[in-house]
Amino acid sequence: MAAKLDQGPPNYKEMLPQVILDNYGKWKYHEIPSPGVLKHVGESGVLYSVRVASPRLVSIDFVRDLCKIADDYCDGFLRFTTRNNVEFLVGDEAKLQPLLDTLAAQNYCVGGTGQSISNIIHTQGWVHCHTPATDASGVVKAVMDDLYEYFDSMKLPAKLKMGLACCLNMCGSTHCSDIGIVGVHRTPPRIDHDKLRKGTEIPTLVASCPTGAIRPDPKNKSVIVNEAKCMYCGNCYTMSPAMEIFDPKNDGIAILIGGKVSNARSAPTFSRMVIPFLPNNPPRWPEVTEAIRAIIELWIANARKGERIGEWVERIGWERFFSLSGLPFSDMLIDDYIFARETFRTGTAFKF
Amino acid sequence: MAAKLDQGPPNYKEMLPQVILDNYGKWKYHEIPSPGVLKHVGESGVLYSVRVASPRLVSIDFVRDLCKIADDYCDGFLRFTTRNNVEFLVGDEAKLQPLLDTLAAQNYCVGGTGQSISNIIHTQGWVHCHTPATDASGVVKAVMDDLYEYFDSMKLPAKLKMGLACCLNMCGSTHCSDIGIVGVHRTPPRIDHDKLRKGTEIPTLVASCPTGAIRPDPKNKSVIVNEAKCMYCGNCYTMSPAMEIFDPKNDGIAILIGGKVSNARSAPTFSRMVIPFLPNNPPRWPEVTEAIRAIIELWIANARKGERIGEWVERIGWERFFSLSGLPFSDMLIDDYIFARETFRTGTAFKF
Amino acid sequence: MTEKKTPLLDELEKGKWPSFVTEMKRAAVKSEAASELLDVLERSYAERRGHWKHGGIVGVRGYGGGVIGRYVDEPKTYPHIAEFHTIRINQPSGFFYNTKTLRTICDLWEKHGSGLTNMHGSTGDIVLLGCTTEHIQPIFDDYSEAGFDLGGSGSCLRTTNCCVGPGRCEHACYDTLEACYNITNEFMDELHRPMWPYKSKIKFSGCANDCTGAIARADISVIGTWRDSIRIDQDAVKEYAAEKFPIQSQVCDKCPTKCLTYNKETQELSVVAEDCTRCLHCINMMPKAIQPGEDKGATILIGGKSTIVQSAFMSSVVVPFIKMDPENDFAEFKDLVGRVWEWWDENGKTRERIGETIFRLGMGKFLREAEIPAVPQQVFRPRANPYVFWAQDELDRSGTALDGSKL
Amino acid sequence: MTEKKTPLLDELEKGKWPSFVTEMKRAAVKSEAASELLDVLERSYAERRGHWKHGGIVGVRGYGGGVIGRYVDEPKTYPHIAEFHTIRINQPSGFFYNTKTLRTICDLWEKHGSGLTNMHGSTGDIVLLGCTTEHIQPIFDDYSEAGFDLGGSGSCLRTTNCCVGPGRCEHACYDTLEACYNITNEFMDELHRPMWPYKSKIKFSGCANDCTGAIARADISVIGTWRDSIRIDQDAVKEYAAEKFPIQSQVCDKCPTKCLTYNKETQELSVVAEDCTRCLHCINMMPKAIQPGEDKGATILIGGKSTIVQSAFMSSVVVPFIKMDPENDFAEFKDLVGRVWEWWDENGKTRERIGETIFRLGMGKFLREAEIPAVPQQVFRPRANPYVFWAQDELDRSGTALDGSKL
Ligand code: SRM
Ligand code: SRM
Ligand code: SRM
Ligand code: SRM
Ligand code: SF4
Ligand code: SF4
Ligand code: SF4
Ligand code: SF4
Ligand code: SF4
Ligand code: SF4
Ligand code: SF4
Ligand code: SF4
Repeated sequence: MAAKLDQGPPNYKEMLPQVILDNYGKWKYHEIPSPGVLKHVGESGVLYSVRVASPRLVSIDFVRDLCKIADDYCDGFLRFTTRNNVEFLVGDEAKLQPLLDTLAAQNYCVGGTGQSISNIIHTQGWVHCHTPATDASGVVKAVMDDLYEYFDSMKLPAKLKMGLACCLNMCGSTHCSDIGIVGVHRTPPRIDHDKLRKGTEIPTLVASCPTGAIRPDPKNKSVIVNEAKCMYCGNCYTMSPAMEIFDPKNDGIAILIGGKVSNARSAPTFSRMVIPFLPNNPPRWPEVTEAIRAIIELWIANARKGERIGEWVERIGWERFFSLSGLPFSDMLIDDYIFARETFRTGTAFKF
Repeated sequence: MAAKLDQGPPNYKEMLPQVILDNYGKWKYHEIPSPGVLKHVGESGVLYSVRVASPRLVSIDFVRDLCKIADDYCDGFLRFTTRNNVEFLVGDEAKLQPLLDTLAAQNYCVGGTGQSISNIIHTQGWVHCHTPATDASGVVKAVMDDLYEYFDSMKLPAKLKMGLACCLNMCGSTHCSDIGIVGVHRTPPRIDHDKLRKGTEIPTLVASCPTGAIRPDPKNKSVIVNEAKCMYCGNCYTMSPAMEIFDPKNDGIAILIGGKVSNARSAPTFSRMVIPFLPNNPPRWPEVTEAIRAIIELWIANARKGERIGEWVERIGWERFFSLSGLPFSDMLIDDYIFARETFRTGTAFKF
Repeated sequence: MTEKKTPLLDELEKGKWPSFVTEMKRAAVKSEAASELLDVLERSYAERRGHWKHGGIVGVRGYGGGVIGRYVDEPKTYPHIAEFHTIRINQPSGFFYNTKTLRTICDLWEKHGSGLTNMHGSTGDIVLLGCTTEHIQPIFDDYSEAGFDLGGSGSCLRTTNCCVGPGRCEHACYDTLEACYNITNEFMDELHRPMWPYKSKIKFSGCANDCTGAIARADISVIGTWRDSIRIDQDAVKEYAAEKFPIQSQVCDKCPTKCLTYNKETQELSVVAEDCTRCLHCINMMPKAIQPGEDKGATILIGGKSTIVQSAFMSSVVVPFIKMDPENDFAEFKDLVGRVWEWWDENGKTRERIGETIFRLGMGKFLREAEIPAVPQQVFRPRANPYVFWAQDELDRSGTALDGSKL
Repeated sequence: MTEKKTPLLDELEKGKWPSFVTEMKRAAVKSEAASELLDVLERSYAERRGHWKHGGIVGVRGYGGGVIGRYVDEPKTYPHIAEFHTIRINQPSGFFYNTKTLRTICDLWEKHGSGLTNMHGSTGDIVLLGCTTEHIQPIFDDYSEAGFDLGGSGSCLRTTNCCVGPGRCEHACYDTLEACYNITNEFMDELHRPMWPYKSKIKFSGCANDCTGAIARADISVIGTWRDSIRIDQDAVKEYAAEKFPIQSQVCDKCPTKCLTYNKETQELSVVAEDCTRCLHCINMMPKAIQPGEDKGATILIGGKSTIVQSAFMSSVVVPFIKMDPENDFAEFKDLVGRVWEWWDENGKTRERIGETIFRLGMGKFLREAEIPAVPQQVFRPRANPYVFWAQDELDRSGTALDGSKL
């Protein structure tokens, strides 16, 4: 049979368990009976969803295992979340506890609901991308191992959403996370002139540099990089394989905090850089896990109930965040890019 | 005797009455016993300052009249304010009432203190500048006549600071006033090619246009204006008299509101455009006086005690300001200049 | 398959969080490619650098995207991953699956690829990670027959994505699952055949909680809302009060517009509906007592994206309220995005996302040309400069001598 | 002098507010120039346009500015204002005058000019409005002998300006009058001989009320503040309470950091000093009870200007606290602005204010090169993008092959 073009994704309607079909659009409210367990009460039925951690980079056997469990307890239905967790959809309350028991027995991690740290949205890293400044899955594993106590409980001041991107393309959601972990380069691209001559459109390459650091070098049929103007974004490398930018000695991780996307209470905001660089120290990135834990502990100790990290910092002021955290401040943290101006303090009301 | 170069301004110390010398830097507090009268209590004495309106554009005889009064009641001392009012400095309480009586008898306007409208910071207009899109003194006179009841009383929700600039150079403080009145052009400059060839450096002229609307026309030894790109700022005219931009049929006034510079409570903010154009209708600019009064009355009716215009509008939201005021909203009020992005509503929390 | 030496990666099998290394090892048991991937990754851990080269052009007949070419930098050392491409499969709305479908995905992938997958990619796709060039077309053919289609890559509409919405959430203000499904099907050509200046994403969130992160991660962010008043069930309020839930401090005090008032005496809540900005906070806090209004729809925001090139943009309001009506085949929305994309296609520069184009050319121009009415909801506040463009043909320019002569 | 026909202007002699038209008429009695000015202005009112031409270069020996050339566009019709230049005279600090001085100003202006003046120009000068070219030097000579000097114009330090400060205000955190006087005298050359990319202004405000509008209207904004705690006189608080002053609602509720607490029982105020941002609100509301702290000085902010060319800028914090010490001749401040101007002079483009230069080149570069330490007080919040410049010579780049070869 010939393949069909443009048939689109499978119809979600075939993927919904009966309790959802019965209550579709008629949910009344929800409760969180225990960490990782959501109880949604509809007009004609109750649905329990059990949220289980996933490393996201999984084998097909992992998925088959999930299917087995879903067949046993969920009439063969499950879903994934926008944060790559798994949710087992239990229509029959009687099956809830047995499911939880099985999950516990098989070492699945149940949690991520309410005032917790859920899975980290992340990317490919050294596993499958060509531009990473760090790994993705490894850093996530190290960080989540360290913070596990906040995944399977709901004792934080508020939800904590983390994102990781392995390069400045920021395929994770690091630009708008409570804590963003971003792989960064720190040295300019190295030009492979031969490679460049072979396959690169020079005008496109020149145009790709956001700071105008690249100029044509007609004599050499190549380009020249003005190192003083380069901020190592790697956009040129995306345009041309001849502009290699990875640098094992100098690549590493920056930490941004305080972003959010929900409109609850306060407007969506971008994350802001508080640590410009931490070294890549695989396999467990101790500098990164420690730095993140310190920020989270500080937040826990100081925030008011219900305050997400950014809301807390905005209330006390970023200058106060730096004095409380002891994180060093430097001109590297001051924006000097296109929208820098809105970050400048145009007033005298600040804390010493 | 030869003139001395660089001797600097007269020493202010020679300009201070005894009560100020006695209490210099040792003022304890102030009160406002009545509109226009400030009572400053120092460690060793009390100073009354009586604030009197000035049209700012005055004759030397006006100044001499002031001197006469200051001699009679103030031991020969007076000052002007940063808003061009006059302040009579009374060291001897016994002279306060007689001074006030004299001022009343001679039709001086006493007021401008506390929760009032003070003088309008303004500029030259048709009286003395070469780029105006409106007059300055005339508009100020018309507006202040209309709002006089708020000058000699203190019944507003808060201080109201107005500024007027007769062109987009904005020599007044219109960009940061509770209400800013700005003269605007609406048609592109008209090039006088002959004049241009005589005295204008073309590259400088081209560079002066913020939107890149001007390009050299080497054939003609002149320039061409791309009318679609021009936003009539008149910067080219500042650079070259050959780029005349005044246009009696189309020049007029824009109204901006909500700016402030004090750091009290909230950070300093720019004024925002709420009316893109009102016609020049001398001698009394009725459209302008009416529009301003309507905004002020709306503020009085709706603001909380102590809320300046911008604070009030920010609390209720600009979308609500437009629905309350009935002022038409259009894409002309949406920023499309360099820092436009920070004005876009990046969230779903708004009022209908 | 030989036993691997991966001392660094092995460290990541320890700890509570599920381990991707364990998963890679499971795949490696069945796939040489997955096995070599472990080797390369171990090497990356030792050397602190990646080993993947730029993607070449690979693809499926009739499609312009959906596959990311990927090659290892030392193909001789790692022959099984010399070609190790990614296939993006368009996921079902809301990431819902029955196990039959999921197993089909697994079986086909076992047949053709590394057996490693991302459930899901951060745009939303089922990401099949690692296959050779010659397998690409057969993979497509097989998945297609099983009812799947490719996701997006390149300068096209990317795979759309939505929150669980009415499938399980009481807050959903429109049918995100159906919208995502219906609209994706409408724009198959845009999704599969790159034709634009750059990529464009749509994410559908059922309410202002924005559980897909649409506002920051999609060029077109469709966020559910309502036009009338939140609905308060006063009996339920009393129950919260009875349970000593801190209504005043946790709900009212945090209402951004302070339009929600709690009367301690009567134990009732009241709202000034016209002041409510539908931020969802009170509803989140007291889902049993407070509900969205009845006149539901969505706010359309445009321009979101991450940091490269011109900085991260949040989407901003373009249409404050639109009905998202399945009966009507989402006609209003489709018509709108059609105009929006057309404008961007005509005006955008290569590798310029629509938010950047709007910023460069001006929101006013965009609104005028895409025929979207200007309303104050589109901005936090009006312009601070007086640099208004005036339509010259609407002015009486009769008094303006164009030759510079005196008037 | 003949009786003028100025029906339009006459309308502006009506009404309560003092009339500039009346003033012009008073001047016109003594001056042909002022009289012709009335004619021209009446014509402007009728025609809705100005009649002044671009200024030519006019000036005083030894000075590069201080005079604005101004010519009417129909010199034959209005011969007495064919040349009608403005002289800017540097005002005394705080606009304080004794009548002797003021009368001298009047007398000299009666001798040489139109008799019309602005008290004061919006930068701060005594603006003498309208004289002929040949009078310029004599005017300067006479005023100079009387103890006056020119103000600024052109690409120089403009006439500085300050609030009344310790002369009459209990809030003043440094001696604005002396600072303005002393510092102006220090920078006479910068003020009188344009040498920079564009104009630069300094305004001195004694506290955060900023009664000179420094933050929005001066490139260098010197705003008084303190480093310790506000001082509260509890007895005076009780007096306010006795007078039923609404302390809670008007003072504490509006404290932006909510660091000020009123105890209704004890009728006492308490402050968490480290959280106070010294906004001055509570001090404004209760000047008898609350005072600034004792460790006083100023915050230096840089970059303010109005809208032309790149938009209006507010000054932003550059040095959070500096002692403004007359004893020490304001050495710290002078040293700082010296470095700031030097940097701008080297880096600024023509007609680029320093705020624009800093924005174009980056705050980080400015701070590093002007040797000003980076502190979090300089920003509302840190950068949202990760585009940090790294000092390459501080990195170990030994592993980075510059020829693109494998590492
Ligand atoms: C399952 C999921 C939607 C999906 O289609 O997959 C989901 C489901 C729910 N979200 Fe969400 N949210 C989900 C991702 C998000 C995201 C996006 C993200 O995580 O990247 C956001 C925006 C995050 C942000 O603002 O940065 C998000 C912001 C919220 C909020 C607002 C939180 C706030 O106060 O700012 C709520 C309200 C609340 O929890 O009180 C919420 C509430 C809910 C509720 C309670 C809605 C309901 O009544 O069913 C659901 C259970 C929440 C819980 O876990 O405690 N959901 N939620 C997503 C679960 C991700 C995960 O595995 O952890
Ligand atoms: C005389 C003058 C200073 C000078 O050196 O000339 C002055 C004098 C005082 N100002 Fe001011 N301010 C003066 C211009 C300003 C300006 C600048 C301006 O008008 O362009 C501002 C900033 C305006 C802004 O924010 O847009 C200004 C913002 C304030 C504020 C803060 C108001 C607020 O709540 O935002 C106060 C505090 C208050 O009044 O409660 C204040 C308070 C005061 C006090 C009470 C200070 C004191 O204790 O002596 C003085 C009497 C105020 C009154 O008139 O009620 N002064 N004051 C200026 C009078 C101008 C006039 O003729 O009307
Ligand atoms: C696979 C995925 C990461 C992941 O592990 O989940 C991914 C992987 C890549 N992204 Fe991405 N992006 C992925 C979601 C995102 C997202 C998140 C989202 O969609 O919500 C973003 C940020 C949101 C946005 O669109 O701005 C994102 C922003 C980028 C960018 C920067 C685009 C920009 O305008 O800011 C690039 C650079 C580019 O397009 O040249 C990029 C480029 C890439 C490339 C194609 C690298 C390249 O230049 O060739 C990566 C291919 C890796 C590979 O080997 O497969 N990727 N990329 C995500 C797609 C999976 C899927 O289809 O479901
Ligand atoms: C006289 C005065 C207005 C007044 O009536 O008070 C004035 C008048 C002129 N200003 Fe101004 N400016 C005056 C204060 C200001 C202020 C207010 C201030 O200093 O607080 C500003 C806004 C603050 C600022 O500096 O940005 C101001 C911003 C401008 C600009 C725009 C500069 C900018 O970078 O934004 C120009 C255009 C230019 O420099 O080419 C300008 C240019 C001019 C010129 C020289 C017009 C020109 O291009 O030749 C005007 C000469 C009029 C004349 O015939 O004398 N004037 N000018 C003020 C100076 C009097 C004095 O010395 O005391
Ligand atoms: S963030 Fe960068 S390195 Fe990571 S997957 Fe995206 S493009 Fe690749
Ligand atoms: S890394 Fe970025 S800034 Fe540096 S040269 Fe390449 S594109 Fe330009
Ligand atoms: S605002 Fe414009 S027209 Fe008015 S004085 Fe300043 S430069 Fe002249
Ligand atoms: S008026 Fe302004 S925008 Fe128009 S051509 Fe002149 S400088 Fe350019
Ligand atoms: S976005 Fe709203 S409707 Fe969708 S899952 Fe989240 S809370 Fe529910
Ligand atoms: S939805 Fe938000 S704004 Fe509306 S009443 Fe609830 S908390 Fe207040
Ligand atoms: S700025 Fe402060 S010190 Fe100066 S006059 Fe105003 S209130 Fe007083
Ligand atoms: S000065 Fe401002 S911040 Fe400080 S206590 Fe007073 S009101 Fe609060």
